[in-house]
Amino acid sequence: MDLTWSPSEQQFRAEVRAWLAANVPPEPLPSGDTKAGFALHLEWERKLFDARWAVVSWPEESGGRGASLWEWLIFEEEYYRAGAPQRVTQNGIFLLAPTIFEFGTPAQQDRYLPTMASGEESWCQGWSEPDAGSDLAGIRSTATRDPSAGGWRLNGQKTWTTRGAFCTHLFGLFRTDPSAERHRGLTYFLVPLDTPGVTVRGFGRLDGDEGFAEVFFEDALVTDDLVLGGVDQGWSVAMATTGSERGLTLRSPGRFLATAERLVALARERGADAIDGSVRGRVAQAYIDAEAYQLQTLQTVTRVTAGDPPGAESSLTKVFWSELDVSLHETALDLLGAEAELESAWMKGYEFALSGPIYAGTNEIQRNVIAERVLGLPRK
Amino acid sequence: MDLTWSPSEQQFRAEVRAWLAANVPPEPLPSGDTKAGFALHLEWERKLFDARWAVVSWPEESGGRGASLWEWLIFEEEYYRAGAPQRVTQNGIFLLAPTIFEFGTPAQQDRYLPTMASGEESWCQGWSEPDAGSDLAGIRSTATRDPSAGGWRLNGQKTWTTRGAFCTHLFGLFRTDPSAERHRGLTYFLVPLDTPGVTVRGFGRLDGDEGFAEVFFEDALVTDDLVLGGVDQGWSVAMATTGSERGLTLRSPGRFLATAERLVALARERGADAIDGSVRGRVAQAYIDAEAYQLQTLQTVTRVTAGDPPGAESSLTKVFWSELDVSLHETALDLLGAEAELESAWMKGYEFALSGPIYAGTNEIQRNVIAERVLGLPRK
Amino acid sequence: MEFAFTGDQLAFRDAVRDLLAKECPPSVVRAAWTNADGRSGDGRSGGGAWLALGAMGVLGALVPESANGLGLTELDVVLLAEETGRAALPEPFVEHVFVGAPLVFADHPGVVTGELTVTAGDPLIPWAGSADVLVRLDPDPAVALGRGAKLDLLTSVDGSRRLARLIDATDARPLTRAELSLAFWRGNLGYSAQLLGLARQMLDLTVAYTVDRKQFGAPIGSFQAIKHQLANVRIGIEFAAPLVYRAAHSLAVGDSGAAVHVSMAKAQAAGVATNAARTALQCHGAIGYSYEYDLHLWMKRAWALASTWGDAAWHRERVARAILDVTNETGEQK
Amino acid sequence: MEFAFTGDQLAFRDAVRDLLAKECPPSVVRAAWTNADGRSGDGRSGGGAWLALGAMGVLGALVPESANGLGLTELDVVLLAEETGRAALPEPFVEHVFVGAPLVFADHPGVVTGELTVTAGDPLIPWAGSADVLVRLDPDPAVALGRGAKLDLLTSVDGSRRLARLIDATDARPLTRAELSLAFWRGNLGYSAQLLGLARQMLDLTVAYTVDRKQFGAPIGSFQAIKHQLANVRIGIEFAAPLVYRAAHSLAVGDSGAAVHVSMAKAQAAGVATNAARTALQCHGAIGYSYEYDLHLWMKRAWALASTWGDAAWHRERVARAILDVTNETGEQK
Repeated sequence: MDLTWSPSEQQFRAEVRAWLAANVPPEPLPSGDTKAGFALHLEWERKLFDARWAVVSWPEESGGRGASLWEWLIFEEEYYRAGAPQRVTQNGIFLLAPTIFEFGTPAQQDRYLPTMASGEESWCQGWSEPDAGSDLAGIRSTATRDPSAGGWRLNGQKTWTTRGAFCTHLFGLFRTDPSAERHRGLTYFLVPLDTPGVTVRGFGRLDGDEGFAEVFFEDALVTDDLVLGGVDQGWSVAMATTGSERGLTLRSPGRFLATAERLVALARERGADAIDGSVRGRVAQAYIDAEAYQLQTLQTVTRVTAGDPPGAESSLTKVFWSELDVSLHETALDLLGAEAELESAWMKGYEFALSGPIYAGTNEIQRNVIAERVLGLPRK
Repeated sequence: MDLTWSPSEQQFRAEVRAWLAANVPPEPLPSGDTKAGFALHLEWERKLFDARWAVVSWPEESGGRGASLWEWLIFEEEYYRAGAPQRVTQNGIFLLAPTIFEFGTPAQQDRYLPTMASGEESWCQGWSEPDAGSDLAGIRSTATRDPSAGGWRLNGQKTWTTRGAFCTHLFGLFRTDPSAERHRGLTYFLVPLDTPGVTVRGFGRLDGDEGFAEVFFEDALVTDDLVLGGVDQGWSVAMATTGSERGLTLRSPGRFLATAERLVALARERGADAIDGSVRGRVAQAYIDAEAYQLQTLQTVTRVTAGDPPGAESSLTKVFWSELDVSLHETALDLLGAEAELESAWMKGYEFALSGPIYAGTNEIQRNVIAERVLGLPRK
Repeated sequence: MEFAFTGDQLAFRDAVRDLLAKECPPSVVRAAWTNADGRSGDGRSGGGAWLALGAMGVLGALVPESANGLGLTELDVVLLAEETGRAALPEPFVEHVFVGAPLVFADHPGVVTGELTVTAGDPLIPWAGSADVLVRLDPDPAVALGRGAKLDLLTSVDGSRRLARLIDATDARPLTRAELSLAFWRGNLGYSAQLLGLARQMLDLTVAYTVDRKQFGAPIGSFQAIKHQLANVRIGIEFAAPLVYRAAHSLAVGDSGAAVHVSMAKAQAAGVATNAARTALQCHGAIGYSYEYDLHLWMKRAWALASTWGDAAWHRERVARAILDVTNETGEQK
Repeated sequence: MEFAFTGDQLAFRDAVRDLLAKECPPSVVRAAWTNADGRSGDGRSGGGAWLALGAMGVLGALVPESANGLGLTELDVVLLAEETGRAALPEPFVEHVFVGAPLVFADHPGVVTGELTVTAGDPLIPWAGSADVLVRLDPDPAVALGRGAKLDLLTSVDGSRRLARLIDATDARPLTRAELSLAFWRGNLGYSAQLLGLARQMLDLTVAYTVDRKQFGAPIGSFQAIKHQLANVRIGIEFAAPLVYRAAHSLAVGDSGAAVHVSMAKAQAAGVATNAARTALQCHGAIGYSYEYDLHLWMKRAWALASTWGDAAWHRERVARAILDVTNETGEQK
């Protein structure tokens, strides 16, 4: 066990920190879940990209630095500590990109990765449908082969698509084999949102920002080269991304450590003695949990680096970070007392945190996965 | 709304309190879940009976005082406040007696109620079986008609029978119609434990006392007059007792108010300032919950007195009191700190409290009942 | 001993419930978020619901009959507050009926009918901008005129609660210690009842949704994970309500433990309502997270009321002090 | 950066696990409850498991090689403590290996091989009656001889933990402040690891039972209510273990935050183990409540270790002090 960073890793951290100190906007940007805010966030993404901080773990030729998982962790730690803007491109970078790296043709990789890294093209996820939320196998949107047009006709509706109203592209699952059941017969498509026959309607999330969208498809034609990873292979291709959605990539410990630090700062500022004893205990517990999450991540990265990828264990992680995030914010609001109801970064953060136990597979689903795949309890 | 006691109720309370003050043993009796302790508790029961405090709510002719539910609540409050001995006869008095009052023949009522009230005969409940715990419909013990012998032959095994090793009689469910499914074809029998063919083996509960028993039946002959409420009617007859088991009768608020008072006394004695802030909050919460339980009971008794019996709501009560009892004791043990592991009334009480969420229908079953019968959520 | 409401009290509640069902459907609550004054209508005199409540005499319920009020007690109006919570009524109901009107009716008789609106805050005053009379419990407890008062406007997570700090008051008169104390405990009783109503509504809404919503080929309400979460909310409500009703009774009869009883009620009701909100959202999933769906209107009201005028931890600590520290807590003082 | 144990450390753990599987099955734990000394054998020198651990050198693991110990660090033995927790080993393992031996080996070389047993308490000393050397952390931190020591015997809920207060000590020598501090944090590390092992064992036992046990025509482990409770225990273990291992590392390398890290570990491990106990019992139902079934042997050990040497609330408060009050907490002192 070695819990120290190598000289080169420390050097990397210093570089990241220095750049962020010099470039992070002094004033927080307006919410990236609004049209105006999204545009400003894209400018920031461009800035990150130009300095090659947008996708540190990607190979150099795709705009990254070929950074190790360790360096990626360091980058994230510094990024959150610096209070840098939310990554509005994250769904592309963290959910789609790994899939393109794994299943994409060289042509697809060249075509989509650089523009994704630079924010020139922004991606939203088109999975959920009105009748397919937790149960993705209930997907009804179809893609029908149209030989004459040399492509596929998309029909149906996606919903709860994060930032769909602002993105240029959507990656999603469509049923290509209507006779197939549940998870079979789905295909993974890359869809430009300006395709004729595609209509997007943004709608508000809990905090009122237009962070959700419904996307309607009416005979929208997409060409064959927009199929990712093979016709009718959509489910197994998609699972690669849920893996990364649930696993490490989206939930770097830096995010929760930074929140925990802010919580502690808030508690000190309210005056440690003025704090109710039970809330004081919860501040300590939340801080302990944030450290536990970081340490467990170090353990996982060590394993992954040694070539042992996480499986169903990622469900343990998802439940823990999502509930930790809620309790970090809940505790902060309790520290604010009567002022808790006022507009604040804590309240906004709390509203956002409440989505954690719901998306990327509700925590109820995750607990089933843990029980069945980690503990081996019977399905029926 | 009137939250005051009438003069006659106050008079009743004064009488109870005076008698208990004069008669409750200064030293707590040894555990009633041991052979020796059980005998001493029966002496106490006799004393209660002679003073007509054993079954206050029963009619005078059966040894009671025809007390109202309100007076019964008062009696219980005083009984627990005085730290009087546990009622080792409770399973008969609270679970069987209501059934005998409702379904018993006059002969059965005359035969069994007075001796039950005096403790001359003591009753244990024979429901659970090795394969029928939460799922009572899984009962396999049989009663087969034996015309020649003019009665029924009992075969099978009961288990987790509280104080079965010390009682003289058992009331239990046996399958009289082997062809019937689940809840049908069961019959409610009253069984003297000295019946030839009945073997009782006591075994330890969590605290080590011999409070459980297995009861084995091998062609044990019971006469027809030992059937309570009709052949094959056992389930509906038994439900009357689960009602009272889960409902009011066993869980008078006095029990938890007394525990809450002792918890507060313990906290004061440890020094209010010495207490960890989070534990201090839990003491207050437990106290609040104990009062909430009392007030909810007053509400229920008001309703019952007005002729509106509680239905599935009794499941709400069961979950609440059983978890309240656990947290009252858990909080007390946390106040004791390093001394928590030492033999003490609190630790013994905690071990007992832990059975609350399990027996009389686990709290998981109760939550199903609440969801389906109180909230109307679909069974499947 | 009788722990139940009278037929009159229940009939009064039913009348108000019917009134709110008609005058304050979710659409009205939603509209209030964008109204000029955040209220159920859009004039200073409030909207349909407010006017109707005034016509019914409810707004002056705690004002003595000698001053044309209904001369009722906290016990008579606690169920009405619960109903306004259930409807998420976007009006200063508790602030006016429980706190303000009984304090200012002599100088401002218009509050009895609702012709004038009074609101109150400690320290944040909801709907201050559209009120005629303002009561500030903290700092410097005082009654002031709405017109000409200098307000520092603030934004609540509940878009209908237009908050303000009263910075500079016109014609302010200080509150006596007794007035302050009664106002504080009555207000907390009102909020406790509203929190209870909010919890009931969020539970009903969620039960209805989970019975309907199918995933994995079954109504999600048939899954134990959903059933048990909702059962816990129902249990919480079952054992919070009697504390709220008892607190109302204690204030009505002047029980010396009234203040502690109110703290017990507020601590419990705040916990139940916030848990109901959390559970309702989780059981709804993404749709509950949508601004277009009504759930958030109730959730945010619950968050606001749970933390205002002392949150659960604060009131629990009041109880702790009463049972652990003070030997004979009269509970008469804030 | 590498958060993992070495092959040697894992092999050492496996060896001890195998040893305990052979020498300390549940029957041995159960027998200890009725043995004269509450230990895995019945002589003062302990039982098979204790002798075997001694033969393996484990009992002197933290004693310098110069004194014939293994000269290992906390990081090398933390997994061994976890295994002794999993086996509910009825021996003063933590007290001897983590606390006592490194303190007294110079005066009492016999502790290195296990020929002599040392135990320790703060203030309650487990297995004091059968030990040769006693370490008392509180009051008056001191090392004393078992023979001739005046003991006040007490009964623990864990029948194998024969507790005593050391009232009057023979040839006592006081502990230095540094000795006391190191002993306290090492002991808490050992208990944290044992609590982790206890939690793992209770979870495994319960998973096995719920897969087997059928009610309502299905294995009860197939019901969501059971699944989710057990999943929560598994999550708790997942995020307690790294804190325990980190604390071991911090003590091993002399990290200035070591004390706080141990408090984090103890707070988390105590919480996880008590929750595992509660869940295991609930998921077992009546059989888990039976004295004849083994579960209670683990539950009661967990209760005892969770509250000894500072319970979760106490250690959480230590953390609170470090992050909220003290500006540069060195964590070096108890």
